[in-house]
Amino acid sequence: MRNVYLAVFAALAVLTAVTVGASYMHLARPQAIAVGVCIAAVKVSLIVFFFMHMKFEGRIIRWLMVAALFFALILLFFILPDLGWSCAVCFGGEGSPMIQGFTWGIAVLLSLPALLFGAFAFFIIRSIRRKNELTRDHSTAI
Amino acid sequence: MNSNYGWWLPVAASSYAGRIDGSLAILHWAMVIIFGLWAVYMAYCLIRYRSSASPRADYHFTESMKALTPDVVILVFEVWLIFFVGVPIWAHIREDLPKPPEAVTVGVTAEQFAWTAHYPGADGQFGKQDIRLVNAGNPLGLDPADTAGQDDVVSVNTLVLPVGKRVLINLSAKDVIHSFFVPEFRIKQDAVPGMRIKLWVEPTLEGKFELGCAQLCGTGHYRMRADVLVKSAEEYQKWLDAQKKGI
Amino acid sequence: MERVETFWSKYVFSLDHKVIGIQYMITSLLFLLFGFSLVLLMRWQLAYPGHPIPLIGRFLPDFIAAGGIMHPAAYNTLGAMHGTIMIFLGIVPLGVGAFGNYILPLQIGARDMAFPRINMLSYWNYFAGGVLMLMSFVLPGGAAQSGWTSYAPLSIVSPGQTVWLIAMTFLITSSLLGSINFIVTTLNLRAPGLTFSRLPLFVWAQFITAIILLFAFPVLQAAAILQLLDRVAGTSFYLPTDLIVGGNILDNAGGGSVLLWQHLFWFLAHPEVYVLLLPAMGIVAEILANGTRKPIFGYKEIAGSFAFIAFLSFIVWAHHMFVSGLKTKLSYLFMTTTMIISVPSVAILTCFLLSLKGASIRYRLPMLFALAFLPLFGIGGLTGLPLGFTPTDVYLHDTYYVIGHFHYVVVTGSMIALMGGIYYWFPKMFGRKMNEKWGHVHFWGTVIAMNGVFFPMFIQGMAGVQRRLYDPTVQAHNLAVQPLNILMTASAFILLLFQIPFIWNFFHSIFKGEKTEENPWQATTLEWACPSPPLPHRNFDKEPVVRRGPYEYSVPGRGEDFWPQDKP
Amino acid sequence: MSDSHAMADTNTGIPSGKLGMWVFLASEVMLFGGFISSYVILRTGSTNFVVPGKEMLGVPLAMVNTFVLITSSVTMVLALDAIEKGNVKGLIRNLIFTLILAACFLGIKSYEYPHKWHEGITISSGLFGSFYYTLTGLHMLHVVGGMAYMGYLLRNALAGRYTVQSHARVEYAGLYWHFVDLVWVILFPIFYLL
Repeated sequence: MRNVYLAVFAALAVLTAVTVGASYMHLARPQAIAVGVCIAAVKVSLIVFFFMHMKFEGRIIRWLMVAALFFALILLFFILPDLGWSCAVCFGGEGSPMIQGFTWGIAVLLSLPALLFGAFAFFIIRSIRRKNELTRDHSTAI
Repeated sequence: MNSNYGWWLPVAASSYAGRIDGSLAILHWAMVIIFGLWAVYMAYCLIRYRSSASPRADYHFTESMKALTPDVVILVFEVWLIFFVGVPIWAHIREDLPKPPEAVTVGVTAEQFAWTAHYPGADGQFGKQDIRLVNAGNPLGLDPADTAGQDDVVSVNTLVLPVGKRVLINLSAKDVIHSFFVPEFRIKQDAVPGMRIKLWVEPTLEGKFELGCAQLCGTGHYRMRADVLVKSAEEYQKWLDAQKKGI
Repeated sequence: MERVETFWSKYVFSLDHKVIGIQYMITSLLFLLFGFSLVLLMRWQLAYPGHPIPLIGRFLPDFIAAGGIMHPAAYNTLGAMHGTIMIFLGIVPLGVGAFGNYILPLQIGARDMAFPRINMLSYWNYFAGGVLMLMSFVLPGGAAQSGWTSYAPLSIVSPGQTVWLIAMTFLITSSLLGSINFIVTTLNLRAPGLTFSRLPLFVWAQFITAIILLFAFPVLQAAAILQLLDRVAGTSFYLPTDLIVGGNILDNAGGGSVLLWQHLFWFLAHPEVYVLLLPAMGIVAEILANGTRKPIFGYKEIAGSFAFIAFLSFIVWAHHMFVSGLKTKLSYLFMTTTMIISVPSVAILTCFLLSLKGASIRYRLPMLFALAFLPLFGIGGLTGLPLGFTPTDVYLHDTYYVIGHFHYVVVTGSMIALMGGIYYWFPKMFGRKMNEKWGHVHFWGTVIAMNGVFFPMFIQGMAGVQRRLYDPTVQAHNLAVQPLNILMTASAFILLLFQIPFIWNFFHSIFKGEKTEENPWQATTLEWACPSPPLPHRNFDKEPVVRRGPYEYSVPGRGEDFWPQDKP
Repeated sequence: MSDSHAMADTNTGIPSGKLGMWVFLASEVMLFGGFISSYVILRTGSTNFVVPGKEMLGVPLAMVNTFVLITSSVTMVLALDAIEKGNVKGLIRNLIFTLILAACFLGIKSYEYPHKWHEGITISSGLFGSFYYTLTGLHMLHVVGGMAYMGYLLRNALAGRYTVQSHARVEYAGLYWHFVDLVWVILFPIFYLL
């Protein structure tokens, strides 16, 4: 396992240098944010999967961290349209494309977890029901 | 006692008050019906299934999708209510803002324990405001140098509106959150410092109404009130001309 | 880890989840009584504004009631502290701390919580937060006076909020430590055979409440720290530029947003109100199943609804902000999510009502409380409809209608269920029964007096009486319904009188109550399988093995009408 | 694989301590999530959010700081790897390295703060300063907490308390430390680079 850790270490160091370099390249704001966030996300996932052994953990812990991240993102993306884009100019303009875009973004964001949880719940119920069939025929026997 | 207020809702004195009262009535009738059915059903069960009348409970009555029909009924009722009643009214109240030429524009600024109305005067322009000029005599900090502000009218704790015309209110606050609430107009909007929020109302009844603050704003929250006088168009104009202009 | 058992380690710094449960219970009951007495002062001021407070008026210091007549700032302080104490120091610690700590490990057949030391730390954090909250009355700056919601900028410019914020961080830490304990205990320490589909609904409720607490409370911790810095360190997270307070211009850097506090606060506070509700629903499910001698109707629907409510409660919060300058597009979204969340609540109530059908109802004391919960919580739930629906919320927001709504849900809902829980598990905690006669007196008096206090609030709300008014008679539109205040104040005092038999009954029966054996209610869940009071540090003499579902009552073909989970 | 991943005697097979640490980290995600959301919201929405120029922020020094924290994260994982192979001396060596690196991180920060005060970025100078000191201050508190945790581990390791069979606490400290490093990996770009 030692060389895996050293490899991850090298990757993190290189990524740090890259992200600093990218910030000196004076990209346009949205691109700069995108690059910065993506590099940070890669580094975070490297740390979580290798250093924190997430690769070998049970699914309960994986679901726990997914839920935590999900609720944190809800906080971000639900408040943003209200304060986020209320710049002085477009405050009055309800119909400004930015707010419209964001509202549709949220609608998609809302349907995604609903689908996710729906599928997740469906699989669980199906497995419980199948297990009940198996145990029912011999549980009443005892 | 003032005849505007009774045991149920105060008198409806604005154009959309009727529609809001309608929604209130629909909802309260629905609640009474649902609660009534629940109560009748529960009373029946309490008597019919008391231990002396049914010594052994029924083990099998624990699962039936049919039993969730009341939820479906309430959900359908709510879907209808929101998309066919709620959204139209809410869009009408919030986003159907009148344009200046055909609407009277009034600036209302809330501060700790007083409402200050600001009329643009004949030129229809609001004077520039600067908070460094705020003092007892000049509650809104109007800039004397600015020509647009010369004909502005500032009235504290008295909001005079013409009947039958749509009024566009620019609501703001100086210090903490207050809430512009006139029960008779069925209108409520928080006055948030740092934001200038637009709302509109069309008074349909002449008379004296009351503007209160609905958001806790300090020790004087209970005495923060102003008179709302709805007059005919001529009297409104007469009142406006009689007021002191500018600073 | 047998430590030498001294008085201190046995009763004060105990690691045993049962002792910590009782510590939570007695502390939270005392806080509830204190919070309730604050509201009696407020009710007196509302019924007879400007008249000196009887009896204790003369002794109050001048800044509270000069010459016996209450000062407006004191009224706001009472309002803010009443809300804070009842929610954060009263009902949540009673529902989650006391019942959760005591009953959850017993119901899953565990010897103790997963982390006993963290459990003790959680109680003492709660105790420190409570003491600090009480001391804030006398500390310089006084107690908080901008409502339990402490909206910025009022909470930043008015005195008395700093100690409140520090006490809140203690309470939040206590709740977080508690929720970590509950989640790990429920996941890891269940008795053999106790699968998730055999968990009692009380354990489901506590488990899901712990998950809500885990994800919601840290956000309030962050918001409280930001507000504390705004007050103390001159930052301006919530202060916009150019604020002028009391004639002088605030010299802050500005740029902050007032709505940010409301978003962060309600992101916690809405899941928090479900934290107040879910333990009570868990208790009602237990008592209903036991009282109707029948498996609860729709076990899977109720457990599923708990989980669905928990998930939805995180995307619903801005229905508190419809008139606060929220974008209208967003209010459509939150109106729809509020409608969706009303579905599982109705589903739970329908399942409870349907479990009465085909039952054999025994009208004993806990069952009375559970039955009273159903209609009263029904009123609370239904009156939530006009508040979640924007056109009617425009009129009803921040009026007494809102106060009536949440008191019906929390007081005649959760509080009644928690009292039922006390009567139900008292024999298990102390091996003795509470006096039935005084119990009935307390039940009927409390239910009637509660309705006397809270139902007129709906009428006042429709008349447009705003909330948190020190003296409603100043505004003309409140005069029509002012006589109702006198009725409500009288009912509030009667409610206090009817609590006396409960307090006397509670403490008297601990020592002199009628002795009972280990399963007086003939219930089926695991906590009744161990002796009462359960063995210290071990609970069960031999570890129970679970063989069937939690509510196997009136199984056809069996003599007794209950089949405990662990019996063969 | 090392035995610490073996099936514990709990229902889920995960030892309670590890599950408890992960649940605690979930609440920490929400805590930092709340702060970072407020920062992003005010930075995009606020009317006057003055962002100081890069030269005032001292980006090269911060890069070195990030590098230091990542190295401490690696030495922590090597410490865990050592004890899983039973090499107690390796555990102690790496723990000491991690502690030194953490102290070095705090040292660089304590140099950076006064430097920023002279630049005029103070906690009440503007929203950027307020958020910067609040978030990095809270992160430093977590670093100090982590160092105390590792000091406790070092004392036990020197007393020979940890062996191949029982070294769960080392793993939990590792989880916590990696989380603290992870938070800095997020804070670094949002404050210094964007």
